[in-house]
Amino acid sequence: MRSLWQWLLPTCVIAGANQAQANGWNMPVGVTDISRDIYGLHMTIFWVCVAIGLLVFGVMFYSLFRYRHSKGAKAAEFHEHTSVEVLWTAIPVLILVGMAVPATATLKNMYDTSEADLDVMIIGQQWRWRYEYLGEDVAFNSNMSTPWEQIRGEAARGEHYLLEVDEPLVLPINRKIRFLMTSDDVIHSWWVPDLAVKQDTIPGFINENWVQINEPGIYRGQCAELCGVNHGFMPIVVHAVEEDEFEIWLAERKEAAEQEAMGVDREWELDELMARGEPVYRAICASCHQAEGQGAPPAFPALANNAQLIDDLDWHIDRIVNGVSGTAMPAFRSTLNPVEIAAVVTYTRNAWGGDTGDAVQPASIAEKIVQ
Amino acid sequence: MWSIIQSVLAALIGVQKDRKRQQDFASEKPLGFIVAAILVTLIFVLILILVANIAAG
Amino acid sequence: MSGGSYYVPTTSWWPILGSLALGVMMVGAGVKLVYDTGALLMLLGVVSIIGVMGLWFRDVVRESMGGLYDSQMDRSFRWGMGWFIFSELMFFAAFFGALFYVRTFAIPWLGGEGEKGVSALLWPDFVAHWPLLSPPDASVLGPDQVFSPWQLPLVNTLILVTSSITLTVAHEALKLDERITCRNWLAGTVLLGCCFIIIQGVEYYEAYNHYGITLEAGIFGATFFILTGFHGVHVIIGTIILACILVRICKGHFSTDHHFGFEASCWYWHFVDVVWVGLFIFVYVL
Amino acid sequence: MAPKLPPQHPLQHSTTAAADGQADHAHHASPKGIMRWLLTTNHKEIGSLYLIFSLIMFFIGGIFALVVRAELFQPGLQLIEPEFFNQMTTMHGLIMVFAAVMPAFTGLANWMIPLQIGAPDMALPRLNNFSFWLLPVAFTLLLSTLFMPGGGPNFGWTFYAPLSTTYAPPSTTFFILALHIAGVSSILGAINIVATILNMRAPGMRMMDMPLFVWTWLITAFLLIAVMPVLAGVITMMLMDINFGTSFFDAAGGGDPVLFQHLFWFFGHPEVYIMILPAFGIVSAIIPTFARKRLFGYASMVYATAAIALLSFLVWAHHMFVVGLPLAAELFFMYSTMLIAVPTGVKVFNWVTTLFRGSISFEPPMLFALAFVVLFTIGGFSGLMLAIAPADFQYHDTYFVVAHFHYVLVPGAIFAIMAGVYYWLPKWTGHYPHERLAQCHFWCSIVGVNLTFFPMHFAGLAGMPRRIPDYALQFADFNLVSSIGAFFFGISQLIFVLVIVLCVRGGRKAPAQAWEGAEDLEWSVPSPAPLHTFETPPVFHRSHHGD
Repeated sequence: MRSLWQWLLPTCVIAGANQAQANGWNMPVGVTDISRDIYGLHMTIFWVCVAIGLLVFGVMFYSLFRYRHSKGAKAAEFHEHTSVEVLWTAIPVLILVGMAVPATATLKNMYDTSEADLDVMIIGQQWRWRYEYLGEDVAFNSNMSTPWEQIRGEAARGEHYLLEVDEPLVLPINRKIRFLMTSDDVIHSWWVPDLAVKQDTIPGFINENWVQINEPGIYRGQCAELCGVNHGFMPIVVHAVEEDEFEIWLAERKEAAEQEAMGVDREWELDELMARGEPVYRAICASCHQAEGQGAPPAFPALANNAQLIDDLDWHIDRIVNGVSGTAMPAFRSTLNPVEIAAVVTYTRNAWGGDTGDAVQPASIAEKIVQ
Repeated sequence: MWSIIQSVLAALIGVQKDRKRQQDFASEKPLGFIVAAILVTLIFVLILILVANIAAG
Repeated sequence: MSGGSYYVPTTSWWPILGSLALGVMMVGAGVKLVYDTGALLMLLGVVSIIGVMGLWFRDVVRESMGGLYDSQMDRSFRWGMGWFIFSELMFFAAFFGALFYVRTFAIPWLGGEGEKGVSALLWPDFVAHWPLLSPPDASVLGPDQVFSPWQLPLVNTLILVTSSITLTVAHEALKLDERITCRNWLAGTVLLGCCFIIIQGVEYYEAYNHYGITLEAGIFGATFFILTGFHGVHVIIGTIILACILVRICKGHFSTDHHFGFEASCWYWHFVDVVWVGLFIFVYVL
Repeated sequence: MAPKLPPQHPLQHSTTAAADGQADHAHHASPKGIMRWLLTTNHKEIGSLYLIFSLIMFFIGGIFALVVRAELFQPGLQLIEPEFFNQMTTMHGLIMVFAAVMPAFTGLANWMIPLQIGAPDMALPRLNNFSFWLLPVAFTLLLSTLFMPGGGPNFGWTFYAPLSTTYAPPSTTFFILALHIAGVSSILGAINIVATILNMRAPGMRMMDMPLFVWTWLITAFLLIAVMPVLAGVITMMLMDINFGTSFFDAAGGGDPVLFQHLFWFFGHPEVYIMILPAFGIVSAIIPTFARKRLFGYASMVYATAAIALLSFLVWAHHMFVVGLPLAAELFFMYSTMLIAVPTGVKVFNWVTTLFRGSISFEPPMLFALAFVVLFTIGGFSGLMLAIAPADFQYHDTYFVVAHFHYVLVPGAIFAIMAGVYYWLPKWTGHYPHERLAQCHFWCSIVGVNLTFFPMHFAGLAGMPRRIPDYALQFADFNLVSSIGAFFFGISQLIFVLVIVLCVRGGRKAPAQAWEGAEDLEWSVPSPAPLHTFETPPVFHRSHHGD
């Protein structure tokens, strides 16, 4: 029975390794040179381990079978053999050196962030990713777009359940892109298996990494470092496109950003703000304060029928602009633009029966942010 | 002195001749071995740091 | 090895009462910190711990005076105390490690030097400098100024070094059975310990009221207070231990060749002394 | 090479010595009933207390794990909220590490070390009882945090700042204080063990005559004394950051969240060896016994243990390969970590060579020990893969890591503890454990363990991060199997309890030397071992390890 198990185990492993790409049982080969190198290292060390394992377990199970007490085996009297011991110390060292050399080369390559064509700042936030294309004036938040009805089992789950976002990170292929990674609150970890990039985002510090994608496509990943309640719900989607397509996309985003910036100075109607505020609320606020503003006390206070919030507009705006230190409420000063903040403040003051009629203007928010 | 270092190095890779070990444990003073072990360990760590730095270029 | 005279106490109330007392103190401390009440509970815990320790040591002293301990037991105490001091050393090593890490890596990186110097993008106005008077975020107020090592800290260094010497003299005197000399030098050591504590208190007063060195004053204040604070606590404990030993000397405990209680407190005091020297160099001078 | 020696006890007069001891102590009129357990200074009673405590905690921690596995049974949130899920993963880890595995080994140490070295008791018996009673206090406090406003610790057993400081629930302060108490317990327990081993050996027993369980515990105790204070230091810094406004782990004030990880793992890596070295000792006792053959390389086992302990201080940042270490640091920690494979390999080769040309029988302790060798080695292989820093960028914080450390800790540490319990139960109770039930326990456990943890390798490689309450659909099959396996494993542990209870109450009587091939000193005292043994030190006549 034991030996059967013993043979089954490696057989399963080998079968698993071979079927890997088809079934998603193994590490993806990925779409960058580095991801391929890593896959190569992974498979090499794996087969080395399998070989050693077969040898060691082979001897072991042979002994267990052959030298059974019940079959009258008599124990031999031998112990300590210096040359054997030297051998089984030296051979593993050589194998390890053999592994360390290619691993070192790959690692050095991974650390070389010089001569990048594009710098992208990746900022982890509870619980979303923010992407800023440095020097391009393009920045946006990327939230999970899987509806909570699916998570709760109230709706059928889609193909990319939990691995879909409202705005993917768009990157050009064949160009070296440097990532600057940081966080606004706790440590997150940005991981896309197909790109073989996993890097922690440390609040207050910046980590560097880089990627050069060989094939266009949509690559999905997740936050890999426990970062609080919704750690499981901050996916990453990278949309790798041809270079000219990327340039068009970037130009569009710049244009849109300029439009939005102009929106700060004009007067907004209540309806307009409400319409703009609802998606912002759903994307940013609802994961803690819940869909109907009912909150989840004591950690996350209710916003609906919150007397203090309705009575004191300045206090309300201050909470959103500057956050509440020592709690999970972050400062949205740099995450949301003035239009978005004005809209979401307006929305929370008028949705769910609040009906204060306040239409908070982006210009007044912009002033507060400058302060 | 050399004998102590030899023993410590042998211990480092987990190999020691029986007779040599009997010899070592016959001497009642462990202090020499402890000092040598600490020194060898320090050198080992320094070598490792050096190798890492050279490899990092 | 001994000939079967190793003393194994039968049963004792002190272990379980001691652990309960420690639990009471910790719960009290937690309630105090989180809900700002429960100081009385904490006090009860502290008093109970002191009480249990007193009774426990009373038993040990009685057994020792009763001749129940042989030389093997003496060695057990020596190993125990030695390894306890090693554990204390590692406790301080954590704090020194934090200090070294911050000074060698974190602050230069935040200021734009070294392999992670790109982090300075987040702190454009920050200049790396130790002692850290202006932390990266302007809303964290750093110290206004730091202590000159050559004033009170130097005085304290001299006091502690002197106290180590006086303690050694007392120990030598005990070995020669010069009880009065031993008592006097030990009393001097206790006095020096008290002086150190008072001066450290003055320094803390100055830190908070004139130097702007507070717990909130960025990483400088944090490392300064955790290192000097825990050291100060150890000096207080050491002084209390020495005071107890002084009482025992006055009562005529200890023989010239059998006085591990005395020696253990010496080891402890020298350890506290050595930590201070490291502290003086790395916290004040460098 | 040693001359051929018939299996023979190193000392002849021990039985009478023990009997004398009992007579001596008749007049001590020790308290009866519960008071006997509360006030005891006897190493055997304290050992039993430790073992019972750890068994209870093993089940509590296990229930937490089953809550986690139940939620992960299928995609979506069905049973618990993510907030509670995080508390369960955290508590499962903390309880298993600090309240189940560590006290179990300390319990075995308490019971067996004095017996194996011929000592009348532990060196400092009252301190011993103090060390034990701190544990129920600490873990009552820790478990009570689950009922506090805002919930218990929810930041994983590694409690990385600032999630565990600025963003933590109020109960974190109590969590820190509870850990302080547990730390005091560990340090004092370890000091006691070191003093016992160094000072209480029977006359004639040299260091290189000590059984390997004693050796591995000596080194473990050294690790404990060296690193538990560092844990105390780092949680003190957390306490200060939370309650006193310091900025150790906050860049705004000049600190660094990564500093927390350096300090934590400087403790944490030796900590994982604290949980495995005594297991090596147990397995190194059991395999020669049931192979009826001397351990192949006693000395190289001792050296390898020491080498592993030494390396454990140099490898901590391999837990931090993706936090953005400088390149040279990354390489240093990769090289040093890979080196650990060498002494670990030496150990495995030694066990296998001991089996080679032995005379092997398969009693329950041996079954667990053999499973240990195979499954721990598999955990070692995945550990070697994790050591390759570039590859770790893909493995890190995935279920591959979860699979790795559970292979090392469940069929590693916990199987070794079970092996030790089956091995020494005859000595403790005077009865053999029920053979059939024990075999049943073994086969259920081994199926359960592999069913639970093997699919996790695949889930991790396929891209499932750890500590998530819900997962994408491609991970569903792996999780389904894992959850079924976990419940099977969990329920089969009830058989273990049954075997122990039956064994305490009765069963086939065991002689002093309960196992044919067993040679160490504990087998020279009667079974069950009388409350007081070796009050007159036995003279240790010869070494069966050395000359």
